[in-house]
Amino acid sequence: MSSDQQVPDGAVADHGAASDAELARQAEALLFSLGTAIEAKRLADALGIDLRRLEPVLDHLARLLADHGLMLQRHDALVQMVTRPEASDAVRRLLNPEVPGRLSPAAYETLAIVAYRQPVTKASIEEVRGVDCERVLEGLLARGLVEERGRLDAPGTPRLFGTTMRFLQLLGVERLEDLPGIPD
Amino acid sequence: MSSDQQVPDGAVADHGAASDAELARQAEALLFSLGTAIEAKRLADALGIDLRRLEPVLDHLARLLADHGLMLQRHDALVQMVTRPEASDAVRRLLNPEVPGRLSPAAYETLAIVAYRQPVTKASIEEVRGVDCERVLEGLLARGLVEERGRLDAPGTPRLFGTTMRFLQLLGVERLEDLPGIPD
Amino acid sequence: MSLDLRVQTPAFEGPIDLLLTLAQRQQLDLNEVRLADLAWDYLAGIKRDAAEGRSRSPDEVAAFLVVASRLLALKAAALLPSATPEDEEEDLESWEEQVRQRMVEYARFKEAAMELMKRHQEGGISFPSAIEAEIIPMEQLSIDPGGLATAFQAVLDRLPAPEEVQFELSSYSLTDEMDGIRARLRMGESTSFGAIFEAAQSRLHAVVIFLALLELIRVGEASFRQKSVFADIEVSLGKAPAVVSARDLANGDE
Repeated sequence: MSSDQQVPDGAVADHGAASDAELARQAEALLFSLGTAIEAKRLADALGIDLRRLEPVLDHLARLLADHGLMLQRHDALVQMVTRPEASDAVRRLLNPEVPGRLSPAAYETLAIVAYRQPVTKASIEEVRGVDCERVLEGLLARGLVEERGRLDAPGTPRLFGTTMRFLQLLGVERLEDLPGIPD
Repeated sequence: MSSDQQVPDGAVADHGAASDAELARQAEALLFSLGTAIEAKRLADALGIDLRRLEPVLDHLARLLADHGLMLQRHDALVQMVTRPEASDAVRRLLNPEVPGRLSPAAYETLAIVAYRQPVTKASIEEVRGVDCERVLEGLLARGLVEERGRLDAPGTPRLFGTTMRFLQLLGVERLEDLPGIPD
Repeated sequence: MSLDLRVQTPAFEGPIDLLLTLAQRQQLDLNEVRLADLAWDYLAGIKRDAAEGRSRSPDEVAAFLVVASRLLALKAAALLPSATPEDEEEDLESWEEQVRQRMVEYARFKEAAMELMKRHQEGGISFPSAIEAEIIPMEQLSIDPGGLATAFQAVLDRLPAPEEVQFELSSYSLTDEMDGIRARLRMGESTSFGAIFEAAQSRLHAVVIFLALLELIRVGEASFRQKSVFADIEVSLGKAPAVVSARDLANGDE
């Protein structure tokens, strides 16, 4: 246990003694019942543990899920439990979910630039593509494939963009690092 | 999907036939992405298997979840994945979900009779309790702990009542059989 | 409906429902309660209401009669055995037995109810997921990232470092690259994965070529084949399945 543990008010003291396995079970229940991505800090708070204590707990959970139909996704400071891509046929058969319409070639291009250059400004994207990207970027934002990631410390403080968890889910990969060959 | 396939339980056919483990993983992904309870038949369809084949798959999944924060609930041809009761404090801390509070003694009595005698008519409940149960039954129906289960084939075709998945969740048990000592 | 009627007797004070419950559980001796007084009190209440222009609903009166008759039956059962005419004795015995069995049955459910209450209040609760179905990974992009990444990385490694081309970037069009790959595929039977990237002028260009290739595979215009593990991946014009799975890449069967 960390020496300078900062247990938030309301967190029960006996959580200090909880094992990785026990905390992993609780984390699993939390991620399951939430259903969406959650900030690591909020997750740690809900577990009544220090943020630094979360990493081994999530590692434990990832191992626990190794031969399961679910997996853990970690991206930036976000954590989420999702179904494994191998089950997607069955999931689709059950839910018949709305398939997001095909992305236009322009959207693909923009997405690729954001994916491999993030965080990136609209101006930088337009510089590479040579055309106005306002609308196509709006589309990607609306589809939840791209999101704002703060602002660049430069004149006009332009918005910075990056890819989302949903983008990873569409590719069926767990982390950005799992993308095919990331150029530096 | 072959409806009258004569494969003995547990026997894994040569090619094409998925193993219990593989189907359990898919079932887990399905139940997770659905979120709510699902009829066994629909689940079997989504997995592309016969309904009779589902039981060993669900047993496998229940075992797979043994040391997890999640568990499988089964009740009256319905299946659902939920969090384990041990994690309920953490879930409540994070999500603060609506939780059915304390019920009246009359409600617990009525609930017990419905649980152990289902499907049961209001008249039968009242015979045991010796008092009118209209209002308390209404309350349980409104809370989603009890539901109508068709009608009795008798004069007046009175409504039959049974407990719900939500009732199992209230008690944090996987199946009705996990409840203590069923009175005959 | 349940009855909201309080009774006041020397032995008991409270809701009449509770009086019945206690009597059924034999936690209260009905010999101590004058049932006639209960009936008179209730009648007096009805008269009082009537004088004030209010009337009680038939349901409520019926509910009172049900409870009162049950109390009466219980009291009778307690008083009965000794003084009964002979020809009715058998009936009364079986009736008494029924009452007794019902009380035993009720006691068991009462116990079960206590157990449920204990579990609900002391044990944890299970929660379902609040998930939304739309977060499901989509099939059309479930191309095995591992197998392709290896091949893609090999292409990237041959390209100049990004700093050197940083300011030479021009715009690349996915459509153009798709046309380029189509043209190349139509020329020969198949071409190697690596060869497709030979035209790449920069890492970004390679990315666009790569995405163009993915798109062609997705729509079924091109397909992959790998003859053995680590062998170069062959790309050909294809009616091949839109999705290339890891298994397809690994097997490489003709």
